[in-house]
Amino acid sequence: LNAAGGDDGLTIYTARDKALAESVVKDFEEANPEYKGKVRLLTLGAQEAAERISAERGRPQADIWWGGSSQQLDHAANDGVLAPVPDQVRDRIPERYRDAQGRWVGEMILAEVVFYNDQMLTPEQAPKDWDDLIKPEFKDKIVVRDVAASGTMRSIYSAMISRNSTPDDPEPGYEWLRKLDANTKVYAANPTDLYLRIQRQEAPISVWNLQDVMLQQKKSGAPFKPVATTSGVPQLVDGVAKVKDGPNGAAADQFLDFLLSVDEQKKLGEEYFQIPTVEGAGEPSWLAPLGLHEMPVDWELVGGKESEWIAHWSDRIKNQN
Amino acid sequence: MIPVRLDRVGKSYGSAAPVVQDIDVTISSGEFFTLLGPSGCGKSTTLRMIAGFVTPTSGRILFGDRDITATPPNKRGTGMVFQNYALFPHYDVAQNVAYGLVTRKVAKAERAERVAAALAAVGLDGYADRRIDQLSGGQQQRVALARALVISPSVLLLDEPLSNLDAKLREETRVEIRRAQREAGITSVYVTHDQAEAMAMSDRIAVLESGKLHQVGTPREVYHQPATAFVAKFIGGSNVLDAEVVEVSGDRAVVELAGSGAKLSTGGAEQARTGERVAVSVRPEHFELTEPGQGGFDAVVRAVEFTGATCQFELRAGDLELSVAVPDRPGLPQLGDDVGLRPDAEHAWLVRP
Amino acid sequence: MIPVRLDRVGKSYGSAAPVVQDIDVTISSGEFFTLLGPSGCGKSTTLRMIAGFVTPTSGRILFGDRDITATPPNKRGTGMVFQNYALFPHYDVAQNVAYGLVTRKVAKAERAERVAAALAAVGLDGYADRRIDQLSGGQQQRVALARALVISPSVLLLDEPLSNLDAKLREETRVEIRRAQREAGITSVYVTHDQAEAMAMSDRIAVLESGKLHQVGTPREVYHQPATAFVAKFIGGSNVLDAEVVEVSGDRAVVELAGSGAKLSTGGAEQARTGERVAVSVRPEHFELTEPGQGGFDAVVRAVEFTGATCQFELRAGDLELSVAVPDRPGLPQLGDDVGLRPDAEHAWLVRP
Amino acid sequence: MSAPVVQTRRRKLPSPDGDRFVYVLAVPVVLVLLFLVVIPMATTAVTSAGGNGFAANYGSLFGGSSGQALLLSLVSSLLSVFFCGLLGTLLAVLLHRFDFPGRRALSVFAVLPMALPPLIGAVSFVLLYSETGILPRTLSALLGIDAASTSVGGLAGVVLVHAFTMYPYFYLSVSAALAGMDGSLEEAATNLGAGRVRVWRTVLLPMLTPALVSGALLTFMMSMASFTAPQLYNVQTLTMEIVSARTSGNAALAAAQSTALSVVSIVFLLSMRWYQGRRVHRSLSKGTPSARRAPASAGAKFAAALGSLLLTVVLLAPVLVIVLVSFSVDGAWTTQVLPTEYTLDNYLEIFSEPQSLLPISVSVQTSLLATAFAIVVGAAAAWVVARWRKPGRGLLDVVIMLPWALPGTVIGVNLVTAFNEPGVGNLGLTLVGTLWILPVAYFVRFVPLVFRSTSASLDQLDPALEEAARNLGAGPLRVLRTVTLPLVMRGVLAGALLAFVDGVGEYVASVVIYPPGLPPMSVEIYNRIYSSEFGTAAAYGALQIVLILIVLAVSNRLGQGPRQKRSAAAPAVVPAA
Ligand SMILES: Nc1ncnc2c1ncn2[C@@H]1O[C@H](COP(=O)(O)OP(=O)(O)OP(=O)(O)O)[C@@H](O)[C@H]1O
Ligand SMILES: Nc1ncnc2c1ncn2[C@@H]1O[C@H](COP(=O)(O)OP(=O)(O)OP(=O)(O)O)[C@@H](O)[C@H]1O
Ligand SMILES: [Mg+2]
Ligand SMILES: [Mg+2]
Repeated sequence: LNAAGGDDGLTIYTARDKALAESVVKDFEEANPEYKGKVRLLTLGAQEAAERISAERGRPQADIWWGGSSQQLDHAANDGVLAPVPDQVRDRIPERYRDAQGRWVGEMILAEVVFYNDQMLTPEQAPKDWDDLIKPEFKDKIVVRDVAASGTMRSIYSAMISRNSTPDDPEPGYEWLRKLDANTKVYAANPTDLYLRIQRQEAPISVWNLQDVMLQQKKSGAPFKPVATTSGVPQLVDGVAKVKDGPNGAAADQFLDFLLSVDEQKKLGEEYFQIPTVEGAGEPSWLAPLGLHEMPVDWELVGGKESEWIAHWSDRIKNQN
Repeated sequence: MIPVRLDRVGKSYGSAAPVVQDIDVTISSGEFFTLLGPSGCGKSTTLRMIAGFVTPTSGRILFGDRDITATPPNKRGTGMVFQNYALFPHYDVAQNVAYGLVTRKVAKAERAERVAAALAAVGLDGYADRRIDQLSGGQQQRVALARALVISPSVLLLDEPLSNLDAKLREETRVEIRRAQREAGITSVYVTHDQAEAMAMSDRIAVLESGKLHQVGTPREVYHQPATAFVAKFIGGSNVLDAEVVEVSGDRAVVELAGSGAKLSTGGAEQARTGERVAVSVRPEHFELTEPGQGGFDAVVRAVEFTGATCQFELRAGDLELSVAVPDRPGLPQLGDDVGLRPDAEHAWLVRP
Repeated sequence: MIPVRLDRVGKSYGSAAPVVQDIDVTISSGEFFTLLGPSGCGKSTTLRMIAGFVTPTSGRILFGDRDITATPPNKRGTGMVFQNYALFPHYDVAQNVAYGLVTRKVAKAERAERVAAALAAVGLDGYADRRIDQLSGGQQQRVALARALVISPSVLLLDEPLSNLDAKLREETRVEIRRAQREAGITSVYVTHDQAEAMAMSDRIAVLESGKLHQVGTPREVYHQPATAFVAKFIGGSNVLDAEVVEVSGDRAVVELAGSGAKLSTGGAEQARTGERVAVSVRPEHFELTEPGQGGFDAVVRAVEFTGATCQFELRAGDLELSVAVPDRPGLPQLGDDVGLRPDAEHAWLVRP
Repeated sequence: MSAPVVQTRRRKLPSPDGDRFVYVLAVPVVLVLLFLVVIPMATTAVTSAGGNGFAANYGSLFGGSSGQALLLSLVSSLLSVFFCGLLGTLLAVLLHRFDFPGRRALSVFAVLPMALPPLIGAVSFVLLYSETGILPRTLSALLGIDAASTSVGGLAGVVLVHAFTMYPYFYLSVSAALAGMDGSLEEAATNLGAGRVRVWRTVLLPMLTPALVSGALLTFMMSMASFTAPQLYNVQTLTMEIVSARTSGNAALAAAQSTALSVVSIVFLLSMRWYQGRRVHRSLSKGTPSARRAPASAGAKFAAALGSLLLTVVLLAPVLVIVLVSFSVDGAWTTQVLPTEYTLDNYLEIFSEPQSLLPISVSVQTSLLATAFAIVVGAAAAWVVARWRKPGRGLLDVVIMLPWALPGTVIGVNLVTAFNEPGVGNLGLTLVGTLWILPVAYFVRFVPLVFRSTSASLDQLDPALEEAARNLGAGPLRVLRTVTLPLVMRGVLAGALLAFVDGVGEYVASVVIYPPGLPPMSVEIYNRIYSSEFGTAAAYGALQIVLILIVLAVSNRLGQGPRQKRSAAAPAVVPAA
């Protein structure tokens, strides 16, 4: 039982897929041989990463927090546990995809999509838009990853509320979710549970982020098919940040520089279905055929109201229709 | 009112020597029957076989005509006082005593009454609400007794129920047991180490040794006409003296004591033959102490013990070790004194060695 | 070889009446001291206070000059036989007995030897490897005794160590205890319910009742010169008769018995005054049975009990209940017979009522 | 109490009918707990006053959704206690009161479900009992019953998962208690005319109270703090609210809710303590009680064998599903009752990676270390609490149990906060970032298991045995070593077993504290699940199960050991010097 790690290594807390993270680290080490074998990856959920970094604030252990929603990253930034990323890295990211002060930057765009099991539904039978989800014909045809404990789901549901409501009156949005709840057959406990239930044909339709849907399809051959919803797909930002006073700030800068380089992002885009935020990385080749377009969402409003809305949904709507 | 019959009952644990062997005895209904024997001779085991906690490895047990060898304990209707009390620690005194009444569905009012009466009978009125761990050893034993008595079982099994009580209480409780037993005609099997108690209470006594039955008889028979040397020695610590039969007439014989050569007339000689080597039992209180040379033979005092009403003397006459008890009075011989001894021929008894 | 002093020791649980009150007694070194008293009178509590398991609520306990009231039990050097044995169930017989020797760091070879000797002394040779739960009650008790004896403690505390043994074994073990105790000069405190045993073994006896000390004295003193009516009744079941002092001369007095009007000369009258209402103790064996009208007063036989060497009679004379013991012999009176009674003035003793 | 002048000095000694040693031993125990439990956990209470403020945070608990969630938590926990008690006690009785061929093996497998790895365990319940699960599909295939009507969900599902995973808390403690039971009590009851049912109701179960209380406490607190099962079945318990509050960034509300959770658990603890303390549960029989040698009929034995076999198989089902998944091809099992394609690839993948056995070694080592420490402190604390004769022992009990009443994440976060920077509260120890933090967390979290189960055994022990040993000259430590410990060993072992197994499976706290590069097994399984390597995750799970199976078999041997050794006759064998 000896203490792990030395002084000159780089510690990354990541909520990314383990294989993805490992491949990036491998590339990084190849590009920067002085870090060979010195990068320590610690895989955990985004929420756990947030809590861990916050708890370690007195003597930070991590250099990089890689993978978190803009809300989580904002919260941490306001909590004072994040340091600004190097300017040249920040400048690669369009302003809308990062913190204004550069305390975190978006690494990729997470498109939130409706998808279905194409062994159960033909493309004709499948819903075409978000509003189709609340139609009576899809009663008990929908599985949803439980909302309150998932950053992704919170964002999707909040987006749905904001889409259907005015800023002062969320009631139409609630009404929409009420109908969705009525159509929802079961809430899955976690993503794995969600994939399993759809694969095992408990219900054909769900909503989730595009990257995971595509990864499932590619890696385990899951029969998942995303829908190009007519009203578009809400787009979230998933980011990366540098931990304030981390053990090895210089290495952190180097890593961020590498990660957010055009080449690396292109590669991730092709192999891991990421939609890069970095200017110049372009769109990955698989994206265009899906025919997605962004749904306009007032993320500012959503960020402020999310807690209230989701709490209301948990208390008043979930499982009650 | 049910006779209990042990039909050649035996019990052994594993491959070791049996702890109970071939016990064959019938206890009549309403009889007060006592098992007497040294520690470890199988008394508790026998009792536990009757109660149904130990399954005999051979033989049968019958209540009346019914073979109950395979009947579960709760269907046998016996009441037992356990040697280790086995009180329910999570119940208080009254609840312990009431237990058997509850299983018998006795109405609440009657139950309370009977519990109170049983506690009073063992001198524990006022202790009804006590926790068991707040009782002294003797008090616990009395709760165990009350718990068995209160249900008026058809067969009562008592495993040294008075061992931790003082003489006075023991006597009172003894009377109480006898009264309850007589009133309800309960067939009782009693285990005790106190011979006076066994003598006083029993209709019949069975003497056991190493799981074997030596004698079954009334207290007087067992005391005055022991069947074996073991019984003679065990009951009342009789002196068993080696002897040779010199002359037989009817049920009496004249024997010559080995060692001292003194002659003695004894009873119990129905089957004796002249010249046979036998043993003669003479009880400690059936000697008279005389001046040296005036008794049947002489002896020297090796130990004196005062036990209240009587004085116990350990004497040596040649090779013989004798114990003698005489009423306590001033002027008794002292340690080292020479004395004369006169055995009471009336009470001498011939036994198998 | 250490005297034990109880200096006004008391113990109470919560707010209830104290279970031991103000006991003040000194047990000399090497003395064999017995606590006698009815069940629940506080004997075990007293013993446990000496051993250090119960902390007195008042008073001090001294071993020699050393106040050990606050000394932890393992530093007191006492050996105790627990009333409930407290054998270690996870050790076999030999391991149980060896325990105290191991704590005393006795070498292995010597340990084995002493364990074997101790087991032999209580008649358990051959049981060394037995598990405790495979022993009979009496065998367990003997293991407990061996365990305490083997360490030759400086103070030996025995809480009814023989209650589950038969008379013969009890006597043998008694001798064994006495021998060990004398050899090593062990100060012993003994609790027993068997009065004969107490009489036979003790140098001195303390009689307790409800936690109070009634008398401390040699067996003969306690027996023949009881200090209180309780002692007289408790020890040997004496008849305590109400009487009025008629005449005093020295330590003797003539009293008139209440009810019968019979006159009797008694001892123990140092402090008696003429006309005082007193009580007189006459032991059951200090009556002579005569033909009706020939004794001091007449009585009718209400119960007869055969107890071996003697016969116990329960008699009624007017309002008086008397118990009388006479040697068993043919021709004794029967239930319902009228008899005459002659108290033995020599042994009558005046007691505080 | 009158105290003459001479006694004044002695009166200062704090020993009413007991021994100072209790208080001497209490010092290190209390220090360890203060240092590892009290100070770190105090953070939660402090945090709970932040955010919207103390009043608002706690006020929300008395109504609205949090209040309802609390109620739901309470109901599901009580139901879980009931069903776990039923299952665990029944199994313990079947396996320990009857002797039949295969009993030993069954008694090893009976505890195995405890080894169910947390996340994957939840999945296996879905695979078994959800609408698409094996059971409903089988029923629908065989009997044509609609799968939806036989699937389990909601509160019933939560209770099902809890019952299946937490019954060992009862099973182990009841087994230990049954072994130490005075058989003559049962005999006395039957002799007084009580039938089997009444004997159980009036004598055996009441005498098992300490064991049942121990199981009930552990189960109740565990259910209160359980998150996986409510999430799996969407039951809005307080833990769900806590996660939701945390996800929305309201740490103060989460802390307040966690505190409320533990307050409920502590109230339950105190009431159970009171209940248990009302009566005596150790045999007061004279002499050494012998276990009942139940002369069971062949029929009863057969029924017991069959019953325990069935029960064990049912309980083992989730474990078997994991093994099944580990041999099946990812994604190939969709609408079939059972997988159709099998493969060894999942295992080959694990064994071909050089690093893949590291998590196993991390988990085993840290859990072992934590268990060893938990045995020492837990057993010592149990003894101290049992023999404590002064006020304050309830408090001590609460302090030890507290970590069990809090959600694992809270423990993890608190430990990180406490041992991150050198400071007064941690004596300058910084454990964060080192592997040491894992054993510390496992210790803190699982010492209650050893403590409770030892307490239950101690309640059965006659203090006169300790007195006898003291009287024979043994010092307090020797008494503990030679008398107390051997006699409560079953309880200690049961607790240690639980601690070790739970340590190997611990995820929620581990993930917040594990050092980079050294993931414990549970984290590794989680990672693999999230990278969609479901098959290898199951294979990992299966490895963990096998590991724990080995541990169970070994400890089962250990538990039986002393009795067998005895037959090897040694003249004048003596207790360890
Ligand atoms: N924990 C307790 N709380 C209250 N009273 C108690 C407690 N323990 C014992 N007693 C009472 O104290 C008294 C003395 O008990 P102790 O055990 O000393 O009696 P004893 O003389 O040894 O009796 P025995 O001959 O029956 O063993 C008894 O009346 C008993 O009921
Ligand atoms: N489980 C057992 N295995 C082997 N032997 C046993 C077992 N139980 C009892 N014994 C032996 O059986 C014999 C008879 O025991 P039992 O209890 O019947 O004796 P007892 O006559 O009641 O003696 P005591 O007067 O000492 O109580 C004893 O020698 C005892 O050692
Ligand atoms: Mg017996
Ligand atoms: Mg006592």
